[in-house]
Amino acid sequence: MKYIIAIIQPHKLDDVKNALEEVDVNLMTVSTVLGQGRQKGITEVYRGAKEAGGLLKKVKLEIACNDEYMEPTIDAIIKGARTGEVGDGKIFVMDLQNVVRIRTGERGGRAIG
Amino acid sequence: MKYIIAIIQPHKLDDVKNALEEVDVNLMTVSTVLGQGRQKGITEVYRGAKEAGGLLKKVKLEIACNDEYMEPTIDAIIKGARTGEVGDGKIFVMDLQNVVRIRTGERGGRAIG
Amino acid sequence: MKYIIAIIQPHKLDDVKNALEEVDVNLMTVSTVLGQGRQKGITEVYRGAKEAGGLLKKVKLEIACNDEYMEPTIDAIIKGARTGEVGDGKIFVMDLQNVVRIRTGERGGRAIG
Amino acid sequence: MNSGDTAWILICTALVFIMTPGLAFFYGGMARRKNVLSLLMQCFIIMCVIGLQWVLFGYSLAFGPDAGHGIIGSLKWMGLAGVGGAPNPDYAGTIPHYVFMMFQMMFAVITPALIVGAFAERIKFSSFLVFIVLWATFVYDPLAHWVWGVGGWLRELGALDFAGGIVVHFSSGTSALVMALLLGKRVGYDKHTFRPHNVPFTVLGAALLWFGWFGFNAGSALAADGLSANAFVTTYVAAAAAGLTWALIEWQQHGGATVLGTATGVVAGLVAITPACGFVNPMNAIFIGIIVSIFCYIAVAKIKPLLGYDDSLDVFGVHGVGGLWGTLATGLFAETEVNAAGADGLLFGNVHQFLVQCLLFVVAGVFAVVATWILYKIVDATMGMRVDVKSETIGLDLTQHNESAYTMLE
Amino acid sequence: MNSGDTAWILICTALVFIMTPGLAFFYGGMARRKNVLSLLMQCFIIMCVIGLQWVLFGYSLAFGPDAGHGIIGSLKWMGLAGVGGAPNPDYAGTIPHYVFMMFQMMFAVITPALIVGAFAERIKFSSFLVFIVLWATFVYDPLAHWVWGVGGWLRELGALDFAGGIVVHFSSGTSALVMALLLGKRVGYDKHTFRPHNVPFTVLGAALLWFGWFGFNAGSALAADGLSANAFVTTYVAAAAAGLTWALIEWQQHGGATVLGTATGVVAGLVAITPACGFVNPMNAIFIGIIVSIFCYIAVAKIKPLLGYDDSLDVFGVHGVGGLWGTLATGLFAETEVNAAGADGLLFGNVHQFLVQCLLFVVAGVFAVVATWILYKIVDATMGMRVDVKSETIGLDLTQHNESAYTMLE
Amino acid sequence: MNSGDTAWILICTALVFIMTPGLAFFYGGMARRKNVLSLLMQCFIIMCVIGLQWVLFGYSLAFGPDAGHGIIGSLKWMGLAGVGGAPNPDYAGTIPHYVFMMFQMMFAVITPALIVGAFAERIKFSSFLVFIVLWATFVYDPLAHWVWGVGGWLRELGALDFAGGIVVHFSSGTSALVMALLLGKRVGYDKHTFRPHNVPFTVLGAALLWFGWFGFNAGSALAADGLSANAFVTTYVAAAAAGLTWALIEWQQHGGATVLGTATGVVAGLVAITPACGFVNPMNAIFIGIIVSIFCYIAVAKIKPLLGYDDSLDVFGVHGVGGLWGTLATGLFAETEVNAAGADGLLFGNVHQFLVQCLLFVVAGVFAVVATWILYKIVDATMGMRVDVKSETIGLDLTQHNESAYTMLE
Ligand SMILES: Nc1ncnc2c1ncn2[C@@H]1O[C@H](COP(=O)(O)OP(=O)(O)O)[C@@H](O)[C@H]1O
Ligand SMILES: Nc1ncnc2c1ncn2[C@@H]1O[C@H](COP(=O)(O)OP(=O)(O)O)[C@@H](O)[C@H]1O
Ligand SMILES: Nc1ncnc2c1ncn2[C@@H]1O[C@H](COP(=O)(O)OP(=O)(O)O)[C@@H](O)[C@H]1O
Repeated sequence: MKYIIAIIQPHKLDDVKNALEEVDVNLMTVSTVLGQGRQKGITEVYRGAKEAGGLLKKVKLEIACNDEYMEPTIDAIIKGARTGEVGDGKIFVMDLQNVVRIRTGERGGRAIG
Repeated sequence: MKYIIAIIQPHKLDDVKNALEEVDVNLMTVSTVLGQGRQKGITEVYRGAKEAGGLLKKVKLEIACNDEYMEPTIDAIIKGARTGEVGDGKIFVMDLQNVVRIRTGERGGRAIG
Repeated sequence: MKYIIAIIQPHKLDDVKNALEEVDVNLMTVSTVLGQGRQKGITEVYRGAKEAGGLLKKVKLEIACNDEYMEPTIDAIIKGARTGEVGDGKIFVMDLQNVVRIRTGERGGRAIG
Repeated sequence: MNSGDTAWILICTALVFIMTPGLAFFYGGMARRKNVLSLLMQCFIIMCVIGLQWVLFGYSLAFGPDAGHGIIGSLKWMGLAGVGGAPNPDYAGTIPHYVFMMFQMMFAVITPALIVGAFAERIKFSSFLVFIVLWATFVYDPLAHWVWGVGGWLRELGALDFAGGIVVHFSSGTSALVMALLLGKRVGYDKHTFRPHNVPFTVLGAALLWFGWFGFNAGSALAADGLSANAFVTTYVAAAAAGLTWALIEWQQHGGATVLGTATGVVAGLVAITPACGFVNPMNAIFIGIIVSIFCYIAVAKIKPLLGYDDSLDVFGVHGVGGLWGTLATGLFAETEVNAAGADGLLFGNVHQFLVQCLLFVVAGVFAVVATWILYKIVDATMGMRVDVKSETIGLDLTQHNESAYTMLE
Repeated sequence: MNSGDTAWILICTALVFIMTPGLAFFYGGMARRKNVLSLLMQCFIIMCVIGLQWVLFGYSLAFGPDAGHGIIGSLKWMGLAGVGGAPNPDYAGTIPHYVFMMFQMMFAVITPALIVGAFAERIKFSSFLVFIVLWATFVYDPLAHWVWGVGGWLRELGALDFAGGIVVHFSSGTSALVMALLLGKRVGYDKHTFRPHNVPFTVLGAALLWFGWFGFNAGSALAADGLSANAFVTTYVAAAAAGLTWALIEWQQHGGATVLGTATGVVAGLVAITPACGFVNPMNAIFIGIIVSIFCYIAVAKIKPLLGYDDSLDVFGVHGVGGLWGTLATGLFAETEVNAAGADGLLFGNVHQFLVQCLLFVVAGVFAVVATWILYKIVDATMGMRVDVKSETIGLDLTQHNESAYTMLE
Repeated sequence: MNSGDTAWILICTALVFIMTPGLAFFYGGMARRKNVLSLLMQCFIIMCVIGLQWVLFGYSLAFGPDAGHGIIGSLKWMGLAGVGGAPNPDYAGTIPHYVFMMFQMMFAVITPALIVGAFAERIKFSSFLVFIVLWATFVYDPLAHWVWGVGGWLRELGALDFAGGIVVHFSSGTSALVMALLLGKRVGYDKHTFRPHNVPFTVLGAALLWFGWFGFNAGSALAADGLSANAFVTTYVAAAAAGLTWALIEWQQHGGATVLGTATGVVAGLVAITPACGFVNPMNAIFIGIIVSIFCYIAVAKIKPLLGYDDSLDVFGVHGVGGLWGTLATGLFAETEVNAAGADGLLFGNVHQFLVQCLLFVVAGVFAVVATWILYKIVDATMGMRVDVKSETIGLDLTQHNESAYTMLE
């Protein structure tokens, strides 16, 4: 099983969710984060004091899936999130050792969906 | 060592914390996330425009622990978070290669607690 | 490749970012979390009702890096975040199996930076 | 007719108007994030519904020509029949009758809104709406008639309530207690403290309340004169003394003063001075303010946890207790030197007035408790008063109103 | 000069003043987090710029001595020449001319601010600024002159608009529609609903609007008397009826009433009663309020999605439609019994007045549409009206104003 | 006694009242999330404590019968002895003395609250409380007596300060600078910019300040007449001109105008017109507004970073510099044509008045600096003025007040 973390542009969330739905990935956890990457931040000004805003708003997706779902999931995220401009984001894949569904106590691949 | 991520219902946080305390797990990191799962979201209405609210508020726990603490931790989370209804959440377990305590520079199992 | 998660004191973020920059680590994802650790929380009072505030505001950094960057990254975080007092935080290191740059579709070590 | 008095009461009406939104924020900030809109909504819909109830028949019930024995007004002024731009000298000879009616409407609106804090975070919206209209009609309107209406029996007895310590605050406070007891505690109440989700909103609400209260109290003189000036001064200093006292109590108890506590103290001071503001002098007003915070603090921080009822936002502890103390204090500190149309209190040798004030609160208390209990039982039996546990857990904003206060992903 | 009237109109001016910040929060709360400051800024800069335009020449264009044929005021009062502390009996004989001028300034300020809701989240700030000054000068000032200025041609025809149903709301509402159509939809508009980022701010804004509207409407009597009392009452009850109606419609449609909808209904009610408040009685005001919510709800929730234009915060649906209905309703329900200086409406046997009201909205509508279209084209051709897609995606706060509303890491 | 004037000053008192909560939000929004409640609390407790100080002895010190040589009022009016519902013709013959006293109280309350911005985010609450009472007693009360009290020595010299440019703004601004210098910078001040945690709150605060300022300035005429109308107009246009000017400066400097800057400019304009509003005409008021933003912008964005002191929320840069310019501008632009009870300024041929204004600010400046320095040293030596580094890092809300503004997990 894999634990996939994706950092995407906030306004792309709906597109990514749609693309994931098409490949039957419906479970995920979403949060707001700030990203520092190659994309340039916008300088903010407060009463004349400039602050180079290095951090940009991003959305983070976390998706646990069985191994065979990994590639379709990655492809769907790319499909939904890509604009071709710097700042589109990254996908990180980690190994997932175990999953437990709290409601039933089920473990492993059966608990993931 | 393991890195445990649990997604639970927000109002269960206190119960989970209590259950964890009973098994001597006192260190954790908590945040708010939005989850899309089997639990149905509630449709919101803004000036007549309906929006199927697919995302529900959840709380995310992150707990790093030594291997022998894994099972008690999982059990405690289940004990505290379970209501038996859809939406109770999931526990994800990953392998943790190393831990460093910033204050002392200690590493590994000794740094975890 | 490694996926490094660091929990630090909020007011140390700028110092850590500077320290990371010195070792050429410029990409990261940042978020706000609440931490329960050895550091004592502050009791809050609402109309006479006391609430032992177990949770303290922390900042979470997530950094994906190639293996050879791991040690410099850890050292830089320690350098920037350390005050010597309880609550300075922890660094967690996990194995990262793959990275994808959404913009280009590049994978692996080349996509990380 | 006097244009200065008219200008003053018109603006006072607007000032009392803004108190209900102020109350909405005062309460909304103390609620949990998932329930803030339900509180704003309850206050807003009260502004709509009770405003209409008032012009359609409420005003006539409360202030209309007495229907007999000082029990209730007749329906002669239904739909504002006979109420117009000309003054009604029975109530206020120098301002249009419409203005007096509107000024009183704002009192009729805010009173049920005060109760909202007691059943916050767990009431069913439809039942709430029915209940509140019944309460306004069967509790507020009669009580207002008894104390303020021409021919009202408590007014005839000489009861003093300058701006509504009994009619507004004690009545809503005791009704709130009944509601809290009957509805039961919120899920999780025993396990942990519910923290206010947005204290600045509560402070904003307190500021708007204080601001509007000048209209509430000083406007009750129904003229721009020395008496309204006295009410203005006493209103300010009582609130200031109570706010400071609450802060000092907290400091002594917990080693630090909160702004939530200070704001609560200010509101308690405003409540206590409400019945007294046009009868007492400023120095006694300070004393009234100091004492009310002591009483209310004990009620909120000591007695409530002891008895274990869940008056979510402390309506009884602040408005019930504060209104009671203010009413008694009026019986103690009233001076004809301040207001010749009033009376002297106990401290100025008039035991009678103090006894009348005691009668006033006993009558109002018994009436409000019994009537609220009956109305609750009727609505609960027919519609069900409380939401189910799941809705309560998810929050009233989503389950009762299909909306959420803040976006999270942005 | 009358100090009571002066006191009243001074405070009414302050009340109308606070409506523009109220509007800023009403709109700002409905925007997305990344655009809230752009809305606050647009309202704030309008308060600055149009205030200056008004004293420099706008007031003279609108209310100055007629330049001929009732088309526009002359520039004789430029820079407030001849305007001072003494009353001008042509407009208001009992208050300083300065006070009348300031009271009217607040109307001139809020009217363009209303339009802001239509082009929210996608307009270029510099172009907005130029456009809004042109609009105030070439649309608002002439229209105000026609309807309210001494010698204005619509005023001469007997058109009734007590506090600005046409001059303020219908004019801004139709102009808003033109702007929304010409600017096009926001990026992503077809894909998903944009949720309000902070509903409590919107409720706060609605409360401040309602509060200030008492000054807007009751102040338009220009005296503290029975007529201003009538306007005060009708303003309240129309808003209350409209708020409740909107809530009930939502309940029927979606099984729950939102506070956003209730607040929207309240605003619609306030809009509709604006032209009528000093001419109709309270019971008819309730009727006007009920109907306006039905019309506006249909416009906002049914017609807008059908036609597919993106009037971001529903300026046309609320102010355009509401102002139109209010103007017609004035022609239906006006009574000389309420206001001898007014006229009787259709229901009191006066067909003529109803036809005049129809002429009024046709003229105002055509004029506003054409003039706004021309101004848009000019500004768009020279400066470009809309920001590029990237700026829109990032948000106007950062790209137009270099600031962000809330910190995230703290 | 005149009911119109009374109505006006009563409501102006309420308007000035709401300025302090407005200021609390203006400041609170600019603070970091962990300190917002400390700022709200400081403003709220000032409203309580200084209100009490004022009725107990402050009013007597400032406005009571002169104790000799125009240096200070006697204690004859302690506890409001001799102050009541009848007018005091020495100050205002047409309104109750109570009303004048309350109106002045609001000034006494907001002045120390202004200073709060200078020591924000690092002061110990207990020491703050002691300091602020001392400051009100030993700086504000004497200064108010000198400039406004009957027999006050600067008043006798003919110094003009219509609504408090010197007494309120310059005095608090210079004291703020002293505090900022003595307390030292906030931890981390040199490393990074502290961003405002909630700009909408700051805008809300600015709106409430502007709203209340009409009472502040136009109320200082102490009547509802042509003079108050003049003050109302000049107040609006100076603020508008200053807001626009600040926005344009930012645009020129950074390619974009912020709403924070515009709001700051508006406040600067309001400060500058305060001493002048009842003496100058509207066109000169616009000029005063334009210039003040230039001066204040330079002070805040250029001089402060250069000198490196940490006046957290720019009290000196806005109120100190703005109050100074307004006082001098009064000496330049005052006209007896606007206010016969005033004087002509330099531009109308009266050099003397300009010199008196210079004397006024020199005296007030030296007095405020020296007195604040002494009071600071006393409090710092006995109680310690600044919190320790750890408390500052965690934030004052938790460490000084045991509460936090917003919940995070919900
Ligand atoms: N090595 C990394 N570790 C953690 N987060 C990263 C890393 N690289 C990128 N990110 C996240 O992805 C976001 C987008 O990256 P960026 O470099 O701006 O664009 P691109 O992926 O197109 O090169 C960043 O804002 C950051 O949140
Ligand atoms: N495969 C997954 N990947 C990421 N998050 C998940 C996954 N499955 C569940 N979650 C998280 O757990 C929450 C609860 O899941 P849900 O399916 O609603 O209930 P249950 O676990 O009872 O079936 C979801 O809202 C989501 O945040
Ligand atoms: N085992 C753990 N699992 C998850 N988070 C942890 C763990 N240990 C510490 N943390 C996080 O690190 C923060 C700092 O830890 P704490 O024990 O207070 O300080 P120190 O690291 O100096 O002993 C905690 O608030 C928590 O967020």
